[in-house]
Amino acid sequence: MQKIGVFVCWCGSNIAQTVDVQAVSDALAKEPGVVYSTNYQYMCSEAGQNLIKDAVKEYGLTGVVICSCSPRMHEATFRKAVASVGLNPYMLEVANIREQCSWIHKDKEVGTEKAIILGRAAIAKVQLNAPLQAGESPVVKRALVIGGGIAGIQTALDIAEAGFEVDIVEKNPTIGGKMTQIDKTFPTLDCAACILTPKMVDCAQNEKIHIYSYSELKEVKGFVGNFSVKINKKARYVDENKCTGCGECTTKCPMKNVPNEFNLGMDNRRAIYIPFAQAVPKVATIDPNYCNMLKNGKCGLCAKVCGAGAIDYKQQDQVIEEKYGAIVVATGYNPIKLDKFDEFGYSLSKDVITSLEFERLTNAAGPTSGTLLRPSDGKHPHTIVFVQCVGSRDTSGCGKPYCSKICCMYTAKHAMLTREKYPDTDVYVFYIDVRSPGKNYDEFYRRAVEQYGVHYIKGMVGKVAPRADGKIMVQASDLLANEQLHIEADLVVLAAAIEPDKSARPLATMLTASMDTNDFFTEAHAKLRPVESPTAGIFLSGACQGPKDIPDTVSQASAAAAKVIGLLVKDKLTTNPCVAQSNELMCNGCSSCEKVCPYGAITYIDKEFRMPDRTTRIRRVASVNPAVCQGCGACTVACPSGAMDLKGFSNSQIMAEVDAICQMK
Amino acid sequence: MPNEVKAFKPKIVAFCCNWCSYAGADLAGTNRLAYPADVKIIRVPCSCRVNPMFILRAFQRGADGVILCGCHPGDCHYTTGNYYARRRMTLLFSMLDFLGIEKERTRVEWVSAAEGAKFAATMNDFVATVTALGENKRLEDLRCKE
Amino acid sequence: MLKISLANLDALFAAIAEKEALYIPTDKAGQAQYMRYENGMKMTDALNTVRSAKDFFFPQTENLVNFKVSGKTIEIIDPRTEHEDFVVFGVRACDVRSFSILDKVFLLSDPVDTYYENRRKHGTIVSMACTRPSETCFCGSFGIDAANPEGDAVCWKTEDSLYIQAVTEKGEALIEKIRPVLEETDDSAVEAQKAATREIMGKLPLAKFSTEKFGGEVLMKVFDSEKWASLSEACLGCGTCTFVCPTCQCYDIRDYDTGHGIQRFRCWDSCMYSDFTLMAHGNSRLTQKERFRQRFMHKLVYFPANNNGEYGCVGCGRCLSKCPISMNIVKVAKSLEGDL
Amino acid sequence: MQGMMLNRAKELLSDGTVNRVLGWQAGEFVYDITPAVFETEEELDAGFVYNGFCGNNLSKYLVKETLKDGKILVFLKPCDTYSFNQLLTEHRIDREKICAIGIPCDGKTSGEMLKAKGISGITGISEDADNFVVDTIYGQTTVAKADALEERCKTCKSKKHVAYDELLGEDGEILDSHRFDMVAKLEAMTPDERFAFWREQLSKCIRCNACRNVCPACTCEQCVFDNPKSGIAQKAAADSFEENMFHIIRAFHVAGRCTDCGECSRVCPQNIPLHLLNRKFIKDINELYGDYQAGAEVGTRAPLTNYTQEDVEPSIVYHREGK
Amino acid sequence: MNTEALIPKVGVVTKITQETPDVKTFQVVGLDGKKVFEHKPGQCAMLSVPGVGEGMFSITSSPTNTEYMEFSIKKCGCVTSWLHAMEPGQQITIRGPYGNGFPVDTEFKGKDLLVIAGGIGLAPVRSVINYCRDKHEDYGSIQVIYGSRSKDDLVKYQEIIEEWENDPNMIVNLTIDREQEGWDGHVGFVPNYVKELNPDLSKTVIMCGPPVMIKFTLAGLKELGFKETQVYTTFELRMKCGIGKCGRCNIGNKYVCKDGPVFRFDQMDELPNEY
Repeated sequence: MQKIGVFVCWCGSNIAQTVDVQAVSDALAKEPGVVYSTNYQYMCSEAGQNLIKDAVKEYGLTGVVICSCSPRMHEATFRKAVASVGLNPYMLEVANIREQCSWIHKDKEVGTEKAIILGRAAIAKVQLNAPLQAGESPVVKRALVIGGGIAGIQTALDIAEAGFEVDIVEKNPTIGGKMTQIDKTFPTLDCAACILTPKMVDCAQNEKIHIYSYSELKEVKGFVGNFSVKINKKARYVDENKCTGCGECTTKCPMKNVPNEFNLGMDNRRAIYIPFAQAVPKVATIDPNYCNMLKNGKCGLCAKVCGAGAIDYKQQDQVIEEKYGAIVVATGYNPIKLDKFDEFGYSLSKDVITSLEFERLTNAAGPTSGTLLRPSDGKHPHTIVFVQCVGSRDTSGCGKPYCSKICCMYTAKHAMLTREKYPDTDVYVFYIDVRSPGKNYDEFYRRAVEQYGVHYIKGMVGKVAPRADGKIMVQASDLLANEQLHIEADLVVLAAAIEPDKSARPLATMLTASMDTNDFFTEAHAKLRPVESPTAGIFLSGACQGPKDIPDTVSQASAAAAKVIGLLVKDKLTTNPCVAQSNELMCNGCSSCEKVCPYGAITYIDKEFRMPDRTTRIRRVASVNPAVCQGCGACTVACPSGAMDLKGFSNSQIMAEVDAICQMK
Repeated sequence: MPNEVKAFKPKIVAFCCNWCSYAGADLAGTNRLAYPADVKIIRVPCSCRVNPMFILRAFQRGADGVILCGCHPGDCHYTTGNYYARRRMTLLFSMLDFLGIEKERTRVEWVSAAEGAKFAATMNDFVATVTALGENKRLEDLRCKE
Repeated sequence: MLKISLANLDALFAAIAEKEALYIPTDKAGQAQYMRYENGMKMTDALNTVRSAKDFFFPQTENLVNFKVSGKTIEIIDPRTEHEDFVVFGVRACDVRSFSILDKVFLLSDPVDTYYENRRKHGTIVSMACTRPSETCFCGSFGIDAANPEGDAVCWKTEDSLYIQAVTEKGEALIEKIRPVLEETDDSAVEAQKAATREIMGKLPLAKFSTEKFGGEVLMKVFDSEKWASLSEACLGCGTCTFVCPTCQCYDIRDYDTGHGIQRFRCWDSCMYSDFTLMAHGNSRLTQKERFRQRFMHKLVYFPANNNGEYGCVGCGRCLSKCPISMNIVKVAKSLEGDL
Repeated sequence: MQGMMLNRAKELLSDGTVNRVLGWQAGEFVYDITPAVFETEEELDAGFVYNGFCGNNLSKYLVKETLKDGKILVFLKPCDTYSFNQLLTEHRIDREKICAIGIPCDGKTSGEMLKAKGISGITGISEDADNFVVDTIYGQTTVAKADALEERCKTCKSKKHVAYDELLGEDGEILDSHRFDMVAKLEAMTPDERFAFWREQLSKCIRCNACRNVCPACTCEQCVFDNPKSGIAQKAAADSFEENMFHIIRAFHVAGRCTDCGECSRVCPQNIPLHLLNRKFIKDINELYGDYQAGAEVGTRAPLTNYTQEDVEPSIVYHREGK
Repeated sequence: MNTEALIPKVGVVTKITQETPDVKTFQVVGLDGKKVFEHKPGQCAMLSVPGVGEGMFSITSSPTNTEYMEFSIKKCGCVTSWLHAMEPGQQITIRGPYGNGFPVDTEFKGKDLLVIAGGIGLAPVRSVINYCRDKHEDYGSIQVIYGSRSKDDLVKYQEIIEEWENDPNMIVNLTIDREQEGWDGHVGFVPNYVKELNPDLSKTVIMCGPPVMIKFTLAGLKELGFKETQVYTTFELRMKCGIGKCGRCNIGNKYVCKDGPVFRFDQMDELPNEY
């Protein structure tokens, strides 16, 4: 039984006008456990707060009920007040008699009666309140960024800038990501490499940043502020510390016909390779699928030519364990595979290419050294057709239901650049809609149409059919002119939809971070917490959260960094005390709660119990990590045995409120 | 008024999630949008906190209607809470209907923090529906009646 | 001996119901149960009701006392009103005997349970002789004559008539009230039926079943038997056996807050439930084996030890047909008697 | 079949694969079978039985049996295997300690079912392919098996075993069982009729807890109805509300986890068709969220611990006339 | 005997004394300010807080106290928590007395008594002690061996040191489990202390305390040469409804509510070990 004080606020006349505050405080004084009940003009004022504090001291109150405005308004104020005189702040409840009573009822009798009932419910709840302590958990001052593309790089640089250690895990031999493959960037048309590679170098040189390239995550345990991560550093058979990146080996290796993924397979590299000239780290990697020495034990040429003695055919995968306070996911995207889109002839002709391949064909470091040549015969194309929305906004099931967002702009860029460099080329763009919101985007697109004479045609391409003579027949409909078009093209460029990297889903499982049905990571709140995962301590950067162009990616990357810095700057995290709690004696270990927890806050432990008949028994029971639980209560209802309860909103507290409200009196 | 039958005033329990619907109810208050005093709100962190036991308990103790309000699907503060609540309540309400208990006595409504007007309108409508149904006699505990 | 033709049974029931509340076993919701008689209600053909007739005197829940609490004061209210007179019609011999067993607990052992007493005083038992006992019947093992039951008045149902005879004053008073619908007859038909029933009883599979080896004198021997473990192994710990049993009378007392007062009520409890003996000091019967043993020890050993050898079982066979795992007093007794 | 089972059980006992056998033990009257754990071949010879009356679903016993040392052999009828999988999914039993043998089942009956046909004084029962021949002290009666089966067997959902280590006899198929017909019939009634139906049925409840204690989905360490701290603990249904409450909450707690084994209705001493409540949930789940059979596979996510963004709104209940 | 066995009377808690951190003593009288009923030493009463439940408690005060009844109650469950939270003036309900009580008028007459208690186990035996003190002409000497976890956990400490220790007819031996500042008395567990003190074999023993203490003390007493027929204990914690009908309190065929709660150990030999 608590000793409860009731404090009814007039809120000037806001409450007192339609609620007889005196009658309310008198009626509530008679409730069991109430030892003091009063009313005052402004409870939230300093004088009002003092009134509360004094009563707590004088009457030795163990529970306080404030009948006032919404708890969303002043609960924190009142909790602070009672805490200042030694009462646990969670021994206070607010009955909302302003927003939910005096302001909506005109009749004073009605308002007064309702206020009394709301007060009773709060009293009934306080009877069952228990003092709660906000827990604390230490914060490891180190962040992990998964993915070394522009998103990961920007996030890492910003975090490092703030003075915290950051590790980047990149599955490829170099950081840089998709942006390294892009030629120019819209809407300013500056060269991607020129703006990206300095950032890559910054990363490599920043002493706060450690890059684990050619590495992947193996295991993640722990929770916000205190993750333990195992990173698998794949064997690259080259000692990173010794390799000088001279590239001698990559010219001597006899295995010459390895498809070069950097150029999307449009040319070849060797079995030992450095992805591109500005790679970071600039060290060679041996591709074990092609290296004769690794496969058959014959060759060893690279070791012979390596002056630094960096080649190590015996190198093994290495598992690194590290602790982090925060994890940023920046796993990026990939264009979808186009094998389901035969109507566009991607697999039928070398001259039907994706936009990313087009980037490589126009890039000075690409397979054609920047000259736009047809992949099939190396001739200049004179008619180029760009097809938009290939696999995007596709509800047929073959593609993706969403808009890939970046295609409109890069296609405009491609069309414009082609017309600029090769004015004799006819450029057609088939589109459903042109989406160009963004600073200077629409101007950019209009320039393509108006200044560069790109033929923008609203309509879908029905069929792309390569002809024996090397021409590609493009059948399409012009919706505005309402006519069928047949274009003889030399090159067809498909704006393939983009999708999250395949590594994202297993990663999400490891991180207990939620994903949507398209495998994009879900943000904690679509509007208000766009760079956080619902799982505390996991942050989202770049296209892993949804399709993004570079400016958006970089802003989100910096935003995620800001959130991470905000977390790492704390020495300890104060945890929400209103969290779920499992009564191990009653828990069945059935996993129902774990399945509905959006935060991965519930784990299972095998615990030994003494049975009533004095034997012992090991049972699997749920255990809630209070640092991770956010207190939604989903688990409490999923739990059939009632072992799971929510502090501050316990089953018995809510039922006491129900009883008090329904009680006939 | 000696012979006048006292008008039936239903007892309505409204469970409101802290982040959307409770805030929506506050907004209704701020905008002075009236709804009957028969509605009493219980604040819960999320619609998924509402156990079917609470709803039955309310009826046991004399409630004539129970309404659950939460964030719109997709907007849950805890991302997924209202999705679970949606399934649970759908099945529970269907079961109550199966037992012959008036299904109109239970309702789920998604009310955002900005929808003060919707909150008031929902409550007005629900109170009217329950008033029309009259006293809850099928899911009552006679001991709790006076 | 009085009789009434079966075709006229409605008239008999109506005559009783006119004077007192009448309960008869009838078919309702797919099974035989006692219901308050309403016009046109037919008596069941089933051998017996699923629930025993003990409810009439020891209902599953009953309000003992009410409290009104305000501030620091308590007001105690006895919720009882004078119980109406009632007649329970068609009680089988086994169930009639169960009342005398319940009497030993509630009436004959200090202090008297006034709730039980109140109902018992106002109830008149009209029993019904059996004609078609079942293989699960073993009332004979406890000296009960299914052909000639005890009760305030006894009935015999033949193919065409119902014969009735008063046994006690209460029974005579009842028959007096309904005398107009009855006609006088000799008892030859009844005697013939008794003989026939007794012959059938002798042929029942459990006719030879006996519990006579059990009693207070073998208390420790039975208690310490190693067979309890395997006998109780499959027990689900449900209360079916205890709740269908006409002689089980364990109860719990609980408080219920109605929102406008406290009701203290008594409800049936079962020694098979794991929390039954959970009391201030902990739980004295921790395993299902101990709880299972308690139930049968009580019926076969403790009760006779305290009641001149009378067993706490009437052989109605309900637990034989209703136990979810078909474990019952017959199996237990047969299994244990070998050790004695 | 009984012979095959007995032989296999003895083999596995004698070669040390298992140290106990969970099966059925003969009783007094052919039909009163008790689940039992046999530890020796002698015990098996003395009491092991498998016939048309072995209705008990043995899977729940594994919860306590797998806490003991050693491996136990269990015989599982097709429908029992669903419960078995569900218990595995919920980590309630230890698969390592179980040797599961699937056995065929052509439907079970019980003494109660025969008695409901007016048969009394049973002294012996024999069975052929289609009939039970019942000897009673009042004469002999023949009952068609199809007629005498438990309701759950008449609407059997599956003769297919979804889990076993070995199988005796042939495996069957998943059946199109019309098991929801009665639910549909109730749905088609008016609310008043449904209310009357359930009041009549549930008012018979004596709160013996047999339905709960036999239920393979009810394996809670402590049931909310037994826990004074839950706020809803009750021992007897002191009011019709509590009868409703108990059965609604029980059905809700097993919703999506109930395999529809029908044990609840089989054991109810008051013959309340409790399985209809569970089937109502199953039917709703199937219709609203896609077909789901609890226990069909190990490790599936129960419908109530799952969701899709496109799930129907609770208001569908107002619009589904007759459902 | 009360004819309405299950309907309680209203009692008023007139005084509450904090005995130890978790034990309080409650003085209870009827609405008329007098004792609600008379009792024998060792008998119990059913106290209840309506809405919370009933609980059986031994009556700590002696029947010779004509003004009120006392209950020393340890906080351990729902009902006791509510009792502990009460303020004087609060009404509760009370029914009783229940149980057989100690055989003060028969077997104890003229005997030297040895009372052994542990912790809250003093509550039931205090009524015997004070009864026999008040009627000292009928009894021999009284020796009390009482132990608790610490000095602060000794129930009725003031009474013990102020009254009992000054009673020429009494010997009081106190012990606590562990050394404690401000305690110069004996330290050690009760069973060992009993053996150390080696009491006279002629004494009649009354024992109450936690089960472990009972077990080892009984064994110790037997070692010293005491017979089971000399030793009494009380099982009042096994009482539930108080009238021997609810079906819980039986140990074998004996009902603690009616045949007990006071048993002589030789009686227990004939009963199953279910206590």
